[in-house]
Formats: sequence, structure tokens, C-alpha cells
Amino acid sequence: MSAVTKTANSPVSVLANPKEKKSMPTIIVGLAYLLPSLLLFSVFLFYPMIKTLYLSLFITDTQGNPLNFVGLQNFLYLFTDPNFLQSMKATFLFVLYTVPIGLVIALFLALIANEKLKGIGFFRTMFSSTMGMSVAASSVIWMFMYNPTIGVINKVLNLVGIHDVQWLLDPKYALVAVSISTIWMNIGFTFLILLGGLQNIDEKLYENARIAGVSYWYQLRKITLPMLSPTLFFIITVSFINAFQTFGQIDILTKGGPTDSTNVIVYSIYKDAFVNYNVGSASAQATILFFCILLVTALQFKLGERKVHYQ
Amino acid sequence: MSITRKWTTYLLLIAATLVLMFPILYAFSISFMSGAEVLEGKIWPSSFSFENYRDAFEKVPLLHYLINSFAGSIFVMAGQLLVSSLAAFAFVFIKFKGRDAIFFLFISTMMIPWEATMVPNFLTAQKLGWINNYLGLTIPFFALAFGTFLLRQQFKTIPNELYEASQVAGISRFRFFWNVVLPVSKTSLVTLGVYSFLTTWNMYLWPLLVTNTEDVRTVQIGLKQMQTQEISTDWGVVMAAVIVVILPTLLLLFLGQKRLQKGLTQGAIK
Amino acid sequence: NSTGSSEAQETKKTASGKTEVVFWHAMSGDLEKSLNKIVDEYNKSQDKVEVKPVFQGTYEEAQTKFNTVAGTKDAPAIMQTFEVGTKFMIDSGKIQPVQKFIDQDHYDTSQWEKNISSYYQVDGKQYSMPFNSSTPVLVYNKDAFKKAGLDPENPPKTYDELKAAAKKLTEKQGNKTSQYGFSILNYGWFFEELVASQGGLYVDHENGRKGDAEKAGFNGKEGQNAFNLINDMYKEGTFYNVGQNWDDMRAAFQSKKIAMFLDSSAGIKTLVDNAPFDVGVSYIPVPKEEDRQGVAIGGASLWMSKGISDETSKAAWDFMKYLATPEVQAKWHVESGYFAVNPKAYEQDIVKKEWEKYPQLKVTVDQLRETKPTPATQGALISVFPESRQKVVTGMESLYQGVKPKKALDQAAKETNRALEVANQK
Amino acid sequence: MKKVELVNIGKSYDQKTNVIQDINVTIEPGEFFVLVGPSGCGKSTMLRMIAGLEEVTQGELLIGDVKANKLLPSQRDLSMVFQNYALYPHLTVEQNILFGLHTKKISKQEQQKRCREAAEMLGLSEYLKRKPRQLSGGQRQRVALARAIVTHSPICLMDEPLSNLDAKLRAKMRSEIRQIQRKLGITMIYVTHDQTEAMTMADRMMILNGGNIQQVGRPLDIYNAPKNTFVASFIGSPPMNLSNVSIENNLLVFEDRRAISMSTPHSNLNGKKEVVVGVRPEHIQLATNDNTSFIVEVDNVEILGTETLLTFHMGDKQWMAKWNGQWTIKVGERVPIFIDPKHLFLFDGDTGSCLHYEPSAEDLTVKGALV
Amino acid sequence: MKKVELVNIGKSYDQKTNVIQDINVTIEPGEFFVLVGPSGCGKSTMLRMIAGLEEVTQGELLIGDVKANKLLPSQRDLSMVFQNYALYPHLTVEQNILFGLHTKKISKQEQQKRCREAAEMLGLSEYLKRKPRQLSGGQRQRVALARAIVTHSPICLMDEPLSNLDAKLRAKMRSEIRQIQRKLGITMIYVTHDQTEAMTMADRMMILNGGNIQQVGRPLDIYNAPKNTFVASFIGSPPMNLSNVSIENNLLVFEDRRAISMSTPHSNLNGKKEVVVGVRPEHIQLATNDNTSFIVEVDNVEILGTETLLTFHMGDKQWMAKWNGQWTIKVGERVPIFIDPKHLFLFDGDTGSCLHYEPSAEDLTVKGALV
Ligand SMILES: Nc1ncnc2c1ncn2[C@@H]1O[C@H](COP(=O)(O)OP(=O)(O)OP(=O)(O)O)[C@@H](O)[C@H]1O
Ligand SMILES: Nc1ncnc2c1ncn2[C@@H]1O[C@H](COP(=O)(O)OP(=O)(O)OP(=O)(O)O)[C@@H](O)[C@H]1O
Ligand SMILES: [Mg+2]
Ligand SMILES: [Mg+2]
Repeated sequence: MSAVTKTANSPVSVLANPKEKKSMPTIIVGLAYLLPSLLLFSVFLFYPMIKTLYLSLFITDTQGNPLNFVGLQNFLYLFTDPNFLQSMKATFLFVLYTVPIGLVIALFLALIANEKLKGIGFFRTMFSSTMGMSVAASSVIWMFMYNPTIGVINKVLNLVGIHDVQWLLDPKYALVAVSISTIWMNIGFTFLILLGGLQNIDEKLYENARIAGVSYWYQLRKITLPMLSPTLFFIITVSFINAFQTFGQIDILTKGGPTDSTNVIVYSIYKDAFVNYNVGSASAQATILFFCILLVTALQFKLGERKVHYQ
Repeated sequence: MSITRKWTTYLLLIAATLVLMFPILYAFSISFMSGAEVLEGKIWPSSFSFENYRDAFEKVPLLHYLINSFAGSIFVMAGQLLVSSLAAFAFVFIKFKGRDAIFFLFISTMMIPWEATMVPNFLTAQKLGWINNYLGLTIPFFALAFGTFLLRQQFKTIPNELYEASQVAGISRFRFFWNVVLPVSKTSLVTLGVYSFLTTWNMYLWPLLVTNTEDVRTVQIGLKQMQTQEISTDWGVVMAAVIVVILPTLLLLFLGQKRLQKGLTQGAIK
Repeated sequence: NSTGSSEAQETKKTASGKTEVVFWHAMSGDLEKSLNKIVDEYNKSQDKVEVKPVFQGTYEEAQTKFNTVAGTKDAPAIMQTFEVGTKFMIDSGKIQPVQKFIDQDHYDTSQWEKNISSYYQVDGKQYSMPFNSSTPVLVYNKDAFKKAGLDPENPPKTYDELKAAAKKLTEKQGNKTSQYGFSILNYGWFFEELVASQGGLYVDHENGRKGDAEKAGFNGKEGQNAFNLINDMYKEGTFYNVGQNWDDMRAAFQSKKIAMFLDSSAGIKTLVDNAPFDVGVSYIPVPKEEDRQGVAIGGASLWMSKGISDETSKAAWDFMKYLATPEVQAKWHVESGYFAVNPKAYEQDIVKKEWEKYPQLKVTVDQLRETKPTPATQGALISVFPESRQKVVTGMESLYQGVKPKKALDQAAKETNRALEVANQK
Repeated sequence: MKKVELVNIGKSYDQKTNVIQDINVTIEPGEFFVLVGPSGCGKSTMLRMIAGLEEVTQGELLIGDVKANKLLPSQRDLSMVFQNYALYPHLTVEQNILFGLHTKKISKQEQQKRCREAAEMLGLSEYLKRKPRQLSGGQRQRVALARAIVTHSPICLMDEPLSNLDAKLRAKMRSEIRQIQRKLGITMIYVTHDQTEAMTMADRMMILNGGNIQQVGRPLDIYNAPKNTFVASFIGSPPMNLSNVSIENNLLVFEDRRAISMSTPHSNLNGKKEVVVGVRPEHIQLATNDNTSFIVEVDNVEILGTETLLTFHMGDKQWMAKWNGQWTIKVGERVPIFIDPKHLFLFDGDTGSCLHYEPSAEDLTVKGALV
Repeated sequence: MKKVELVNIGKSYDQKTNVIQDINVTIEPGEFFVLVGPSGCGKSTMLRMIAGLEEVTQGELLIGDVKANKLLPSQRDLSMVFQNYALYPHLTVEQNILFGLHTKKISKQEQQKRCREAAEMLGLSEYLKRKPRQLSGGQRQRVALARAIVTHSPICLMDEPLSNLDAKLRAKMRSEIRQIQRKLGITMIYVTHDQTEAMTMADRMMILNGGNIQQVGRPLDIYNAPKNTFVASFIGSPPMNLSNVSIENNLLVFEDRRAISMSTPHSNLNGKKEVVVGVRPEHIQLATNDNTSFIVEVDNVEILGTETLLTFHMGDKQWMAKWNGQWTIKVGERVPIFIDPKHLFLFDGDTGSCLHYEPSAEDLTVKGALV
């Protein structure tokens, strides 16, 4: 304050003063606030990513040091390698199984948990509970449930007269089994997001529909889903990214087998990098995976965003 | 709501709860069974003994691991909150050229597969001397695109007038951030806090990589330590450990469910 | 990771002035408990060395980590590595052969079980210290044998006997099989053993012991025998696919889903404890009795890192020697079920007592001792062993999908060859 | 056109306390009926009970002579316009207007016709393809209105439909809504907290406070004869000036000992000594030489172009006077004022109910004025 | 008390089009200066430039004779009250009031004193410990005011501070703010789009439209002598009635061929034949037998208690008349009206600028009236 009063008495100095006092350019201030994030991202995400891109062009020693430059050979080999193609297939099937079904189930749960009923808080808590489960713990439980001889799932199936299914051993079922457990693990998070989205919809919109007398399904189709579309868009994007990067449950439940039917790309990367020490090949796969995710996300933004109605 | 609709809804709710909660309850039930009972494929233990829990705590220093997990998760939570909120603040309240480009860069980090970065990161951590201490366990996770995104959405709901009012009053930018933006965004901060706590608590591979001693190891490693390969796993004990491991997170989730839901949605919607 | 870091490091000391020896292992569950007990006793038994055992996840995880820190100050002094990692460790250049200390110390290695230690010997040089070793055995349900009218004391020895017994043991109700005759885990090790027991080589160049392996050999006659066995029995409905998980396999046995299966000798004791019936143990079957060559060992050995100070090395060696004493080996054998490296251990009282209680254990030891030392039973040395195993497993799995055994084997061999080729480029 | 009857209606959300109670009123067919009252008095609750969006917990609701307590909202044959319009942001204006019409089994053609008509009536024809967010507040309002119109329901409910608009637009929409209601002849139940809206739009209005009916009647009747102090101060702008006075010898004595005389002794005061006196601002006049009631010191002057508002202290309260014309008066100036005793209202000091007023002589008609 | 001077001020957000331009005005120390205009005309932009929240892209801004274009907001020694109050929701009322005072290097004691004073002045003393969300709209408004007061800044800026309040509260706060400003003697720059607020509060006001100054002056001067049609229709409620007429032989002829006579031929029409005529609603009177200007058919009647608004068609426009008293007139009734020629305004048909008006004779004072 004193500075201002002083300058007020001597207008000449004012004209000079503000120049000096001029605050730092916002870009510097802005970057200062972003610095911790940028630094950490650079060190722990961008640098390794670039290194991965770099290594994908090499054959490496077991320590992951580049030995000789091979250009795109790693990629070319991958695209002819039936194992890798199987990995791609498994990945896309896995995404296909988990994302839409998980979404539909979570949406169903969110819809029934969005009703105003006594004790609804309890149900909401229960439905969101899988969010607190670690992949390791969940997988252990599911592994046990899938056990063909002592697991509860086959026991129940036997009760209704269905033959034992070798959930994790039969290539026909293994991916399905892993998908089921994955859906279960992700349901809590998806549910929470969708429920929140539902609760953000103006109650009045439904009241108007009630007065108009339209059916529940009509409301769902014409009000709920469109109004929920931003939330759906968000959760679909996140689910896609997560599905592409699924690792833990595969490692514990199937280790990529049987006959590579659950050998999704991330797991294949892991095996190549950490078990077989083919860092070059692993890097090439990681690069491909990165671009796959990027592509799918970009596509989603292109196609999905148009159908989303923001309030 | 009509009576029939009400009861169908209840019915659906209860059925869905049973199905969803079954795996957890099943694990809970097994955690009380003896080895023989487990192998017979029973659903319910003949008696509730805490033998398995005692064994679990005996086999690996589970208590110590719990404390480590807790400390690590809290540390990551605090770090993520701080780093993400600083970044989000810049994205909302500081206008500068290239801001949107940097934001896009941030968002794109979500697409980088973590497995692809693990080895280089491990080497980095090693060079920094972060092996075997909390630094290595936590600092790499301080920056989180998802968190920045979530908080940015929240900060955007803060009326710009608040910022202008503080500018007129001569309050510094950082003070505004610290004394106004953060307290006003409590809900979202809690949400992100719970989220980061949960994810950190549940990490396995990285903690295993960067720790060599029990001093800083976490419960998820403990869980793995219970399972064996060449000789039989004691399922009862493993399930007991599972229960011990998930209990704190479930508890946290139950306590924070309401806020979590509110905060997560704010982030989800533009 | 520059080679500069392989210079001798400082000796780490504990607060009480003891030399610290970090020991990475992959022993989980009860094994870890036993191991910790042994280490504890060692630490208490003297005041110069303090061994610090650290669990590092599975063998694979542990090795990944060792691979990244080898040669730095974070590397352990002693590293436990599974048998298939042997060649990899030798090639890594980040270890010192224990032979060096044997020579310095004039340590008598003849007290070791030859059939175990030879696995870790290359060109007459002992590279690592054998520690936890096991072999595959045929485990069977004696009660089921009786029920099926088979002699529980005379289990099948040859493939034909095995097939016949399995047929009798298989129980069907309608189209639902309640008990299968036989099973093998989809795990490369068992296949390797089936090949080795017939004297078959896994790879060329004498199983990789006379130069770097270049081509897979497991798709020869011996390998085909093994694959045909599985394929035939599976087709007949007497073979049950238990997958890749050890626990699932044992659960199947214990819940009487399977009557015979191949297991690791290390798992026998718990199996006997938990099974609600009499458990019999026998030698691994061979196509014809005259083929029997014995078995190669599985399990893991202890390696000494390079780049640690002499003092630490000495301390680590001291600990290794301690581990090989009959007393410790006896305890280890009894508690873990792994073989004793030092046969004198079997003369210890606790072992004798244990064998009385679990006569099955003796069978496993006998099988090992009767093994003829050949390159086949010595075990293969290849750097890409884990990868090759995955290929073999995939081959085994594809059998259940109806792929012809020869084709499945050849595919696995082809992929192993490529892996070898890539590895040999390095 | 349908009648709506509320008989002993009451509502409780928590089964303990009543939010509204003892509501008895009959809304005639084709009537424009306004519910007015301060925030939280239960207006929306009442409207929502009529709509069927809220359960009726007490009493009986009759719509067109049929008991409607348990009917679904859609069975009540009414339309509703919400405060924030409740337009579907993802649908176009046209789709919004036609939303739900299909349930009424109306042909596509007829739907289109109705939509076109309504849009024309409300000047929306060019916006039919737009989304609500591309419309101004007033246009959104009209879409909400159109949506109600196309249903051809005999009853229309509106919950503060104008409160989101600015003053000018509000005035315009006021008369638009009124004109449409007249044209279509629907029964309108209209909720507002703005007394101007109530006064200018209502055929009859009900004033609610704290869940209780204060007065029901024609706007002017209520203005001229408010039943109690609440109504007196709620209706009229600026509101009626009210002060506690004691009655001493036919004089009304304020707390600062100033006094005005009553015209005649009033019989229905029942000997009460402490009453509340009320004077409307427009009845406080500048005194001419011979009739000064008191001299007051002016606290504030607001000149609104065609009229001037004076604020001054009177007893314990701030009073206001409204004079026609532009008056140049300084703050602090002392001004003599005159209050005609015939314009005085007297209220019970305890219950607030009106004890006395003189029926207004002002009932101006063009005929009367022309004579 | 400080002077604020705007010299040739202009502003462009996109470096292409100007949002406001050529603003020249001096706001005197201690003056209550109101910026008024329709939405989007640039009021906020101007205020924010004065506050330093927006860069001045053209011209010169002087605060207390010092060039201030480049000063930081906090260096300009002013306080500001925002439309939605901008209260910190997580701080108590007291903390809100004191927030930021620390930067002024004021002792804790002095801070407390100022806070107490301000709270007392605004009747907030009992709410000091509450959070904003526990306050009503009017109370929040007062907290925002208190926060501006405690800074003891010589200049205070307000951007539509009352627009979130309901009509009654707004009227009350209007006079409160005016009284405080007088008491503290601060220079006030006040933005509103509500002409009533501008009329009643301003010492002087500036009417903006589309970024251009329309008129600056005392409210009554502007009311009585609007410079153009925009000002004429913007100031006054209901607004001035305007219609296109053609001048034929001293007669103003509407499009429907009705006509009124001008009092005298006006010299400054420059022979223009097409002009816009303007009449304020209060100047349209009920005709007595001998002076009927025309007969109109009433479209709508709104009785506001003490006055009645009539709507009718006049040429191409809807006109309004405002009469005192409660008039019982039916819609559709034909009413004779009279317009005194001396109350006519004439505007240029093209530019809209005022061509003619007769200075109002109504300059009422209490003295004058008493005589
Ligand atoms: N769903 C509800 N549950 C419990 N109480 C409620 C509910 N809705 C309204 N109330 C209470 O009922 C009373 C009347 O509310 P209502 O909404 O009818 O008031 P209102 O007159 O419409 O007010 P406003 O003018 O603010 O809209 C209030 O005290 C309110 O708190
Ligand atoms: N940050 C901005 N960037 C670009 N244009 C802007 C910005 N802020 C305002 N404008 C434009 O400047 C013009 C004036 O805006 P301003 O907010 O000053 O109007 P206003 O008179 O305050 O209106 P209101 O009464 O609605 O608040 C408008 O056309 C607006 O669209
Ligand atoms: Mg309401
Ligand atoms: Mg503005």
C-alpha cells in the first residue's frame, strides 16, 4: 500500500515503476506450477517411452542394451509371427469381452441403485466394493473359484447338471474366464462413475416424462442414456485404455496360456522383456500397443464425441 | 413408485449384491477352513478358527507390511494430490501459450503401457539411489494424468471471480491456490486421495522390483509370499492374507464412498 | 550397466560388525519359513557373518531383478536361480563360479550328491552351489489301486503298464468321468524329464554342454514317445488336463479326480499329509524298462555374485558350506522335501525318523541315486530355456486341442530354434 | 377445462411435521389461479401434489370431480412447466415439444400440426431445429410453454416459470402467458413468489405462508382488504408501511410519541390498546398547510422518473412514501406529510389479523371518469 | 476519494474488433457513477479494465491523476464487489471480510476493529462465524460489501451486485449501498443493466450500447431529455412508447393514419418528414370529453394496486399507458385517450437522435408544493 501512495504523489515514477514491477510472464509461472508433473512425466514416462521406441529398432543383449540396429525388423517379424498375431487377437477379444459387458452390467447396477429407496446406501457401497480389491487379491480368489475340481463355480454348475468346465485350461473358455473376473474387478469403479453421472441428471426431466406418461424404457432411451452420454464417454475411454493394459490377472490366472489364448499384448511384452530377455521385441510390441491405444482413443474421440450431449 | 416396482427393485438389488459380493464372502469363508476342508471344496467352514490368520501373520511379517503399505500409500496420496493440484491449477488459472498442448501431452500419458516403462524406470530409480526406500516406492507415481484431469475439471467449477477478487485484494497466486482453491475443492481432493490410496495399495510388481528388504515391502508382496510353486499352497492361509490385505481398502472405500462418487463424476463430466 | 561397476565393492557390515551377506531367494510359503530358520541358526552359530535372506518373488521375477542390478551395489552376494537359468547365469558374466572357492578352500566336493552337483558343472567347473533339488516321481492313490484291482505295491513302470493301469483306474458315470487315471502338469519340466529318462537330449551339442546349443533335439523319438503317451491317453479319456498350476493338480489328486500323476519330489510330504487316502510314490515311467536312464534334477542352486568384495565372497562361501553340512541338509530335507545335497544327511536321525513316517521319501532319493550320469540326465544348458519351456507348454496344450503330437512338437522345436538363433546372435 | 378441488389437503415429508396443512380450495374451470408466497412456504409442494409427482398424505384431491389422490401423473390429464424449463438438452426444440406425445395415441400428422401451431403462436417457428442451448432464456421459456400447449391438456401447472428471466422479458412473458391461457381456455395453476406477477396475472390467487392459507381471492380484493399483516406487507410494492401503535383517546400513538387520529372510533377493536397500523406508501401525501399529520426527516430519496420514493423513520420502522412526479428533495430535509385517516389499516398486534379498514372508494371505470 | 479518468479508452479481445471504443469520461471523487446498458454492451469489460483485471488495449486510464494502464489490480487501491459476490465458501463471514487485509500491512487489532465496524454497519454482527452457504442472498451481498469496505479503498467498483436478489431485497439493498457510499464518501463505479437501479442510485450515469457511450449525465436530466431513441426506451419503466410517424401539415401521422397535432412547428426538424414520436406511458391520459386524441382498443390490463397499465396498439407498435388508481377496464374495451403535445418527443427516423422535446415543467420541491 505504501508503495502505491508514494507513486501516487510522483506520477513520473509511476510510468517507470510498473515496468519494473511487471509480474513474471505467465508462461514462466505456469510452467513453474507444471514443473513437478512435467519433470516426473519426463523421467518416468516420456524417457522410458522414447527409450522403448529406440530399442524397438535394435537387437539387445539380455540386459536390454542395444547390440545391433535392425531397423524395422522386429516389427516385420512380429507381423508375421503367428504368436504375436494370436496376442493381438487375444487382446482385441479381451477388450471386446470386458468393455461392453462390464459397461452394461455396471449401468444396470447403477440404474437400480439410483432409485430412491430405504437402505440404498448399503447397496451402493456393496456395488462399489470391488474397487477396493487389489488385482492380486481378486485374482487369487477367482483362481480358486475357477479350480476345476474344488472350485465353487464347477460345483454350482454340477448342481444344475452342467459338466465340469476347465475354465482356465480350455482355450475356449480361458479368455472368457479371465474376462469375467476382470469385469468383476472393474465393476466397482465403473459403477461409481455411472451412478454419479445418473445423479447429475436433473430430476425435473424425469418428472416431465412422468407427466407425459412415457414408459420406463422410453425414458431410459430418450433421457437417461443421452443425458449420461458424457459420463459414458469418459468411462468407455478409460475402460478401453485399462483393458488394453490388463496384466495382473493374466499373470496370476493363466500366464498367457493355454495355447496363448490369453496371451494379451501386455503380457506378451512382459514375458519377452522379463522372462525371455528379448527387449527389442518387447519394445516393438510396446510401441505397437501404444499406437493401438492411441488409435482407439482417437477414434473414440472422433466418433463418440459427436454423439455426446454436454449440458 | 409403485409397490411392485419397489419390490422388484429390491429383489434385483439383493440378487446383484449376492452375486457381486460372493467372491469376497467366499474368500472370507475359506480363510477359516483347514487345509483338508479347502481341498474337499467346501463352501462353509465347519468351525471358525483364527488359525489361518495367525499363520499368515507368522509366515510373513504381515503387520510390518501393512504399515509399509499404509505409509507408502499415504505418501503417494499426498504427493499426487500436491503435484496434480499444482498442475491442474496452472491449467485452469494461469493463461499462457501452449497450455492446451501441454494438457494434451498430459492426457496422452494415460496411454503409455506401464509395463513398457518398468525396466528403464527401475534403472532410473537405481541410479537415483531410490532402491529400498520409500522414495523409489512413491515418487515415480506423484504425477498422475488422471488426477490432474480430475482436479482440472473441479477447479474449472470455481468461479473466476474468486480469483479476480483475490487479485484485487493483492493476494498472491500461490496463496490463492493454497488458501482458496484447495479448501474449496475438498471433495475432489478426497476422491483423488482415496483413488490414489487404493491404487498404490494394490501395486505389486513395482514394489517388488524396487525393494530388497522387508523394511519397506508392502502387503501385496506378502500375499505373493504366501503362495508357493513346487509345494502345495496353503489356501486357508492365503485367503486369510487376502482378507487382511483387502480389509483396509474396503473400509476406506466404505467410508469414502459418497464423496468418491461425487468427486469422480465431477471429473467425468465436462 | 557399465562394466566399470564390477569393481570390488566395499564390504557391507552390520551394526555389530558382522559381514553382511544378502541372499536373494524365491522361496515362499512354508519353504521361506524353513529357510529363514536355517539362516537364523547360521547367524547365531558364529559372529562374523550375517546372512540376510530376501524374498524376490518367483524365480522369473527374481532373475529379472538380478539381471538388472547385477554388478551394482544393489546386487546380492548370493542369488538363488532355478535350474533352467544356469546357462543364462554363466553367460551373464555377473557371477563368479564357486569352483574358485572350492579350489581356494580345498573343499571336498565328493561329499555332494554327484547326480545333483553335476547339473551345475560345465567343463569340469562347478559354477553354482546346488541347494534345493527335486526330481519328478509318479504319485498314485493306493486306495484307488486297490479298488481297481491293481497291486498298490507294484505301480506301473512302463508306458504300457501306465496306460493299462490308467484304463482300470478311470471311473465313468455315463459320459461324466469322476476319476481319471493319469495326469501331467502342463509344465516343461515334466516333459524334459520324460525325455531325459529315456536318454534323450533336449538340444544338440550334448545338451548344450559341449558348446552353445543351436538346435532343439526334444522333438526326436524320445520326445515323441512322451507326447504320444499324453495324446493317446487323452484320447482314451484316461488322462486329465490339470493345466499349469501345481495347486490345481494336487487338488485334483487329493479330491480323487486323478489317481496317478507326476509330481515334484519336494511336494510329496504335504501331499501325504493332506490326502485322505494312502499315497504311493514310484519312479517316473519309461517306454520300456531297459530305456530307464534315471532323471535330471530340477529346483535351484545358489550363485555367487561378481563384483562383491572378497570379504563378502568369503562370508557367502562360508554360508554355502554351512548349508551343505549333513545336519543342515537333513533339516532342509525333512522340512522342505528337497533332496539333501550331502548324502550323509540321510544318515542323520531326523531323516531316518522321517523316512519311517514317510517311506515315500526314500523312493525319490533312490530314483535319483540310481540315475546314470549321462549328458541327458545331467540336464540341458541353454540360455533361452524359459522361452523354450513356454513353447513346449503351448505344444502340450495344443495336444488337447487335437493337434497331432509330431506337429505340436515340431512347432515347439521350430520356435525354440529361432529363439536359440536370436540368442546366439547376441 | 377442468375443475381442481383440494379438500383438507396436507403434506408431510417425514411423517412428523406438516409442510402444508388444511388446504381447502376449489379452482374453477378455465380460471387463472395463482399460488403466491415467500420461499419455502410450500407452493411447489402443493403444485407437485396436484401433478401427482408428490404423494398426497392428507385429504382429498379431485380433478374434474374425480378423486385423483392415487392417479399416476400421466393419468391426470395435465401439463406442467418447470422453473428451469426442464428442457431436454440433447433434443431439438421440435423434439422437445413433441416429447411424450406419442403416448397420447396421436397421429404423426396431428403431432406435426400441433407443433406447428404452438410454435407459430409462440414465435418459435424458425427455431424448431435448434438445441435448447442455442436459445435465449425467453425462447427456452416459450419452448417449455409450447410443450405444455401441444398436449391439449385441460389443466396446466406452472412452477415459477418466469423467475429465470430478466425484468423486461418477464413483463412481456407475463402478458403472453395470460393471453395464451385465455385463448385456449385452460385451467391454469401458477406458482410464483413475485407479488407483481400474482397481481397482474391472476383471476384469483391464494397467498400461502408457512404451509397455511393466508387469503384467497381476487387480486384487487386482496390488495384493498388484506386479511392480515402478512398479506398486507406481501402484496403491494413498495409494501404497506406497518408500525406498532397504542390507542389513546382515538389517537394512534407511535413509539416515538407521534400520533395520528383515527377517523371514527372503531367498534371492532374490542377495546384492544396495542395494535398495528398500516398505511400504503401511495397514501402518504405531502401536507398542505392545514392538514399536516407530522413532519418527517427524509432518510433517502429515489426518483424513478415518474414517481419519487421517500424513506423516513416512523416509530421503530422505516416508512416509505410514494409521490407522483419528480421531486427535488435533499436527504435530511424535513417534510410535512399528511395521512388521510380513511386510508389507515388496523391490525391485531398479536395475531396480525385485520381489525379495520375502510373499503376503497377508488373503483375507477372509463365511463365514470368520462362523466 | 479519488478521481478516475478514462481517456479514449477502447478494448479489443481479439485484436480485431473493438468491444468498446472511444470512452471519454471523468468520474469525480466521491461520486456515485453508474454504468448502465443492455447485456453484452461492454459494461463489465470497462469495469474490469479499471480494476486491472483486463488489459487496456487503447487509450489511457488515470486513477487519481496517475496513469494506471499497467498497474496490477492490487496496486490500484480499489475494492470490488462481484455479481455473484465471489465469497470464499470455505471461510467464515469474518474470514471472508478480512481475507487479503494482511497484504495491506494492517495490525491484527486494526483488522478486527474494521471488521467489527463494517459488520455492525451492515447488520452482520451475529453472522460473523457462519459460512456463506448458511446465509441468505441479501446477507451474502452484505458480506461482499463489508469486504470491500474494510479495505478503506478510496474507490469501489461493483458489477451488478444486486442482480441475484429478489425484487424486495433489491430495493432495500439499493438504498443501503447508497447510504454507505455517502457515509464513507468513496468514489463508486457501479455496473447494472437495470435502469431503475441506475435511476435511483446514480449521481451521474453513463448509458452504453454496443460499446459506445449513448449519454452521460444526471439521471433526471437523462430521463427528461434522452439524447436518442435508445436512451429514451432504455430509461423509464414501462419504457417510452415509440412509433414511426410522418409529418403532414403540423400533424404526426401514424401508419394506421391516426394522427396527433404538434403544439407548434418545430424549427429543428430540418424539414424531415419521417420521424419517430415518443410518449411516456404516464403522459397518456384518459381523455375528458373535449380533448380526445384517439380512441384505442385495450389489449391487456394490468392492475398493480395503486396504478393500472393499459396495453393497446398504436400504428405498428404496442403502446402502454400508466394511470394512477385501480381501473376496472375489460380487455377489448374502447377507451378515449389524450396526449398533451407538450409531452411529445421527436427523434430522427434514421439516426434516432432526439430532434425535439419540451423541457419538463415538473420540477417539484416541497417548498413549491407548500405554497
Ligand atoms: N423432498 C423434500 N423432503 C423434505 N422436505 C422438503 C422436500 N421438498 C420440500 N421440502 C420442504 O417443504 C417446504 C416447502 O417446500 P416447497 O419447495 O414447496 O417451497 P416453495 O414454496 O416452492 O419455495 P420456493 O419459492 O423456494 O420454491 C420447505 O420447508 C422445504 O424444506
Ligand atoms: N474474455 C472475453 N473474450 C472475448 N470476448 C469477450 C470476453 N469477455 C467479454 N467479451 C465480449 O465483450 C462484449 C462485452 O462483454 P461484457 O461482459 O463487458 O458485457 P456486459 O455489458 O457486462 O454484459 P452483461 O450485462 O451480460 O454482464 C460481449 O460481446 C462479450 O461477448
Ligand atoms: Mg418452489
Ligand atoms: Mg457483465
